[in-house]
Amino acid sequence: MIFSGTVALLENRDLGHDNFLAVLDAPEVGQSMEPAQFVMVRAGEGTDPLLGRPYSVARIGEGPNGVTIQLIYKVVGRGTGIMAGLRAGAELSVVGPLGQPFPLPEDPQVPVFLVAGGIGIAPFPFLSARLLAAGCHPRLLYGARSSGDLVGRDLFPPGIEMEVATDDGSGGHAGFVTELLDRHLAALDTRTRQRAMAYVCGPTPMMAAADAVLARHESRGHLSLEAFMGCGFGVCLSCVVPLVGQETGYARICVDGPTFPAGSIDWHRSQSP
Amino acid sequence: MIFSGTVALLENRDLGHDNFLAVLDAPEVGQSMEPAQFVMVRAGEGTDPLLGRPYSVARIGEGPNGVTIQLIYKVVGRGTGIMAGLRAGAELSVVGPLGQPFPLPEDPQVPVFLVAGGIGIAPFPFLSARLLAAGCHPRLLYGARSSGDLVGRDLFPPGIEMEVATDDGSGGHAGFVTELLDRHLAALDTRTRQRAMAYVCGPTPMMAAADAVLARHESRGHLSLEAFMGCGFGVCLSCVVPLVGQETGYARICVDGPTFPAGSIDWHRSQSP
Amino acid sequence: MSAVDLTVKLGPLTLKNPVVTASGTFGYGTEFSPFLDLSTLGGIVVKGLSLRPRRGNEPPRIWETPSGMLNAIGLQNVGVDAFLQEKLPALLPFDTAVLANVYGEREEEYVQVCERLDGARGLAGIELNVSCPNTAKGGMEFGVDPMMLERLVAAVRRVTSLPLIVKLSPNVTDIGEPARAAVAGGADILSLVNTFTGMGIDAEGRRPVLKNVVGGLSGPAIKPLALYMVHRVAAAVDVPIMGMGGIMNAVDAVEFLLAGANAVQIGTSNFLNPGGAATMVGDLAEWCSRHRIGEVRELTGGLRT
Amino acid sequence: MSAVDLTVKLGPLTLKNPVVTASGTFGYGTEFSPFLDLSTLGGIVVKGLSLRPRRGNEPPRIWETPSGMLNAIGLQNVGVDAFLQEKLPALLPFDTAVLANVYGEREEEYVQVCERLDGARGLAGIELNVSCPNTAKGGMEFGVDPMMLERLVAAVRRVTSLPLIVKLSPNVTDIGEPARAAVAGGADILSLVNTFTGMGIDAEGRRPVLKNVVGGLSGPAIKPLALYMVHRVAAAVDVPIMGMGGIMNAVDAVEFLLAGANAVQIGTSNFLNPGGAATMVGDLAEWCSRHRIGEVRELTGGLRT
Ligand SMILES: Cc1cc2nc3c(=O)[nH]c(=O)nc-3n(C[C@H](O)[C@H](O)[C@H](O)COP(=O)(O)OP(=O)(O)OC[C@H]3O[C@@H](n4cnc5c(N)ncnc54)[C@H](O)[C@@H]3O)c2cc1C
Ligand SMILES: Cc1cc2nc3c(=O)[nH]c(=O)nc-3n(C[C@H](O)[C@H](O)[C@H](O)COP(=O)(O)OP(=O)(O)OC[C@H]3O[C@@H](n4cnc5c(N)ncnc54)[C@H](O)[C@@H]3O)c2cc1C
Ligand SMILES: Cc1cc2nc3c(=O)[nH]c(=O)nc-3n(C[C@H](O)[C@H](O)[C@H](O)COP(=O)(O)O)c2cc1C
Ligand SMILES: Cc1cc2nc3c(=O)[nH]c(=O)nc-3n(C[C@H](O)[C@H](O)[C@H](O)COP(=O)(O)O)c2cc1C
Ligand code: FES
Ligand code: FES
Repeated sequence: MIFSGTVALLENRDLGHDNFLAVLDAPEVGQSMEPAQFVMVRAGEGTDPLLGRPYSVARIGEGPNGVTIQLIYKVVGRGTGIMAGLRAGAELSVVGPLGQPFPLPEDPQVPVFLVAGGIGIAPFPFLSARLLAAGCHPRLLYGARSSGDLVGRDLFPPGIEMEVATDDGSGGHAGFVTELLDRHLAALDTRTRQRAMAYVCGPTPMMAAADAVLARHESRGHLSLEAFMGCGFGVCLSCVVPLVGQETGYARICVDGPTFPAGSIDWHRSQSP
Repeated sequence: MIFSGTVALLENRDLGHDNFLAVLDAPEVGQSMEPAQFVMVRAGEGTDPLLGRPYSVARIGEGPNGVTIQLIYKVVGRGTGIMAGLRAGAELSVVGPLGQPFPLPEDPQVPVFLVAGGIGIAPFPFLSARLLAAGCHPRLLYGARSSGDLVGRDLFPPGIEMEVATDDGSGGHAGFVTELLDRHLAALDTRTRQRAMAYVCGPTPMMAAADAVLARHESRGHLSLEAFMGCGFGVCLSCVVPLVGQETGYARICVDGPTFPAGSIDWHRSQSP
Repeated sequence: MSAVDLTVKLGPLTLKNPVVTASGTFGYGTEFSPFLDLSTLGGIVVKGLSLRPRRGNEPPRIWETPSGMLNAIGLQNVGVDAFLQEKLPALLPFDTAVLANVYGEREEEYVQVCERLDGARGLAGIELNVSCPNTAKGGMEFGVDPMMLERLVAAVRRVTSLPLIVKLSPNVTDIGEPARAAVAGGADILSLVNTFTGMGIDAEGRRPVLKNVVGGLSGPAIKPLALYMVHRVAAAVDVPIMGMGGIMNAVDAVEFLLAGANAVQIGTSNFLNPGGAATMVGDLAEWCSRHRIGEVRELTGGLRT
Repeated sequence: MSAVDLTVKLGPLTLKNPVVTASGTFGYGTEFSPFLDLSTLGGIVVKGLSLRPRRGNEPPRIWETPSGMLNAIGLQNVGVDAFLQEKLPALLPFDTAVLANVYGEREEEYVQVCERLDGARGLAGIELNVSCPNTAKGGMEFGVDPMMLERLVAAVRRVTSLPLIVKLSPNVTDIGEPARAAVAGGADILSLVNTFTGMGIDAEGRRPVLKNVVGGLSGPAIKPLALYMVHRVAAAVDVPIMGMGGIMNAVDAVEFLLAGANAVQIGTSNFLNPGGAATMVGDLAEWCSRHRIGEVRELTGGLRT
């Protein structure tokens, strides 16, 4: 069974620059959750807004009734705005865990890169914890518009190497985070490069760029895609994306993804208006 | 000008039995407010619920930016439910002051009765303060279903005599509050009775009963009526009530009322379904 | 901001800006003086006027629905004569286009009301509310039968030279048909939409919530339906359009302009945000200047499809 | 609670309770197994089936609106053959009425799909989605032309003896007309409403929000309109009705029953509350027992007007 019901907000921490960390008392959701899986959340009363919003789970923590799930979210519209206004004690309606997780590398010795753009940082604290536990040594490449937007770095477990990039040069590499990925891969010998693994999450153009970098270096990777989702579990058929070699149909990001292997998205056909 | 805008909730105190006291930082509203005038309040984000809800002002208090307005409200549906969930700091949209106030007695020496049914207690702390200031000696007759529902008595200024009635006999007179009014008026001599003044606020059947009592004793009074209100300032034409002798039209409770002189409502034609 | 030209020309009617308040939601105008300066508005459509005063339906008359409201006011109004004597003169001091909304139960009633309105000092135009049940035709709405509608508009057209707006009912299979009929009858401008027929039920009481059983749905709930109808009418006819249905802010207004409207009307929003229409005028200018739009009329029909 | 009889009889179709999930919002049923026991439901209407698989429209396909949503999925579906081979057998273990929703671009396509469905093991009935554009008639919806509709229903009626539900389009002037036409054509049951035609606009991008430009509005926003239409159809025809449009909980369902429906369908609600339809079955029983109603069918048309 997938949990669907009401849970309590235990904490709603302001991370600055319109980003928040929400801690939910949701042991039924958290106990079987995997990195890059997500939950659909509805906040507020009434039927406007009507639909849930998808959020990755950023961390699994300890809570009064078992585990908590922790979400990092950025206020971009109505749903996130309402959520930001809630205090501890508020009730949220939650459905999850949903979607396909990031698969861990078979061989823990390969170079592992976590490539995050903006709020795409969300799934990586959780993934990092799992990677460390599996003996991997992930390196986080984290890009954002400006250094103030580089939130949530303190949510990572210790032992993760981090490099940052900012569009405005206010922190780390001045430029795109995909350029950092490109550099790192270029520095590897061919065999290592082909075994290297990148996990990518961020805005669509950044993911398309990362996908191109991975293809050029023949490296492996998984992308966690974004879409407006009506349901989150495969029935509304809203979150579709065309895959390479699948000219007659679409994959659903919510159930077939949100993670897809690098090289599988047909970026040409997927460009939305 | 009538204020229309956003104000901050300073306090939202649980009075028990689903009743709350909301303190709003609304000096523009409070400074010109009179007893039995009301405000239209919208709480929560989004367009569901869509319309404001009317609340009497129960007290004018001191606040950080001048006066505050204090509302006593009972959770009965969506709007009041959302309001009850808000914490200090939340923003509410408010329009007011609206409506016709209770007129004070010309002669402060006449007996003055405040007749409240349930949440109809709301306008009376404010009215009491004004009556005391005018040298009147009001007596509160307060009825409710059960003694736990007799909230807000501590919000009255000192010096108000109170008598209570409960439907279930759990406090004070076992029966209707209008029976208390009847008894008090009956105990007065004819001349005093005809000069006595009653202010009545409560559910519609209770107000119709009070109106009948006042008519029987030829006493004077003012009723503050209830209605679902679409706007609160006279334009949606939803809150209509037929007046005696006005066979071809309706009064609007929001602008012609909510206070009406005893004897003016055509209860026969006004019975809603 | 001052650089944005907000004037719009709708055939014979020029408005200083495209924000007009909708009939039945703005009283006779002056009720809103405590909340805004009427002179900031592009126009005001007053409550629907009938030949004689009408007391309206018995209450309950309105009901709140998800993101909307149902109303069955029953066209309570002071009648055309009292309007001309008391209400219209009170609006003379304001620099805004006053439009009279007209209601009739028979064609003759529309004609008679419009005859009286024609030439009234301070009146900028007439809007026909054709969502009224035609008592002579068994209660069928004027607005849903194209032939009946064309005849009605032509009859009114003969008695007035004021700019003539026909307000379309959305309760039709294809709103293009009444739109064409109204234009054929001589309408200068079309306004749409009026309310959608709906109903509320009180499960506990097992009763309709409105005394009148059915009512008209308005508010944000209908915005997607209204936008579509404006888009469709803009494609069907060549006259200017006033679009409405659930507009709550300047961005909503921009959406209607993009869909093909030349001006917008603000209805239900006035109830919950009585100063809102005036705020929208400023916000619209600000939106335009932020998007480097020098003249608001550039937005009309500017949808990239 | 156990005392309440929830069974409802809709002509040839008997349901264990009146709660049915609506087409296009419940996949092929088994997608909801993680959330509820399908056997608790009165019935399931599967995603609209066409003769051949359809990939549907390009995204964006849905858009949220105030208390509603627009969709233009474009009837993406596996096609009738895959449904019969893969989807229908998976539903055999469940004690619920499985209803196939059928889509066609021409009359022959409807007939062919229904021929294949007729007699399929485990299929309790067929629902015709007549809100489809008729490609042979220039894209006009089957459901808006009574003559075309009657002909279509009669053609399907000839090829199947399964209970036949016709799902009416609300985009008409008077829904009584297609209702009568569907009954004349041989419909056993009417279901209503399908979605209302609407549109969303992205002001910033000056674009329609849906790739398809127009879409269908569903959700609580349309509930008052749907309730009215059910009330009207119940007065117009004598066949059983499945009511729908914005039902989110058992009280909403009771409202539709009171308006004249014999059963209800739950659509958009399934997206945000995937276990909700099952919850409603229990809540409905509880509502009935609290109101001393022994048989849920007593509620049908039980409005005191
Ligand atoms: C699998 C997944 C995981 C995610 N994880 C996170 C996370 O952990 N943290 C986080 O902050 N965000 C995350 N997101 C993004 C998050 O879901 C969105 O930011 C959120 O839905 C915004 O909701 P809102 O109501 O605040 O914004 P909205 O008001 O819905 O609008 C935000 C933007 O979306 C557009 N939009 C609105 N409705 C639609 C529609 N129907 N179709 C297309 N576009 C539309 C708007 O135009 C606007 O640009 C994730 C998304 C996915 C798919
Ligand atoms: C002048 C005035 C002053 C008031 N002062 C106070 C006060 O100080 N404190 C206080 O607690 N209350 C006060 N009220 C009552 C208060 O306005 C209502 O309790 C409040 O509106 C309920 O809102 P809600 O959203 O919680 O309930 P709702 O969800 O709106 O429902 C509450 C009840 O109203 C019915 N209802 C809902 N919509 C409609 C409609 N359109 N038409 C008819 N009936 C409808 C419902 O069926 C239900 O029985 C006052 C009312 C008036 C008119
Ligand atoms: C309470 C109320 C009364 C109305 N009265 C009239 C009227 O007298 N004449 C008319 O043409 N339209 C009338 N309307 C319709 C509005 O002018 C407008 O067309 C409709 O409400 C849609 O716009 P909105 O969603 O912005 O409210 C009325 C609407 C409401 C809500
Ligand atoms: C995403 C989506 C897809 C739909 N697909 C179909 C369909 O294939 N066939 C059909 O007859 N109705 C379809 N509908 C309409 C619903 O079955 C239902 O009639 C409508 O949504 C109104 O009910 P609701 O407000 O409860 O959603 C669809 C609705 C939605 C929201
Ligand atoms: S979000 Fe509904 S199918 Fe993916
Ligand atoms: S509440 Fe609108 S007229 Fe009284």
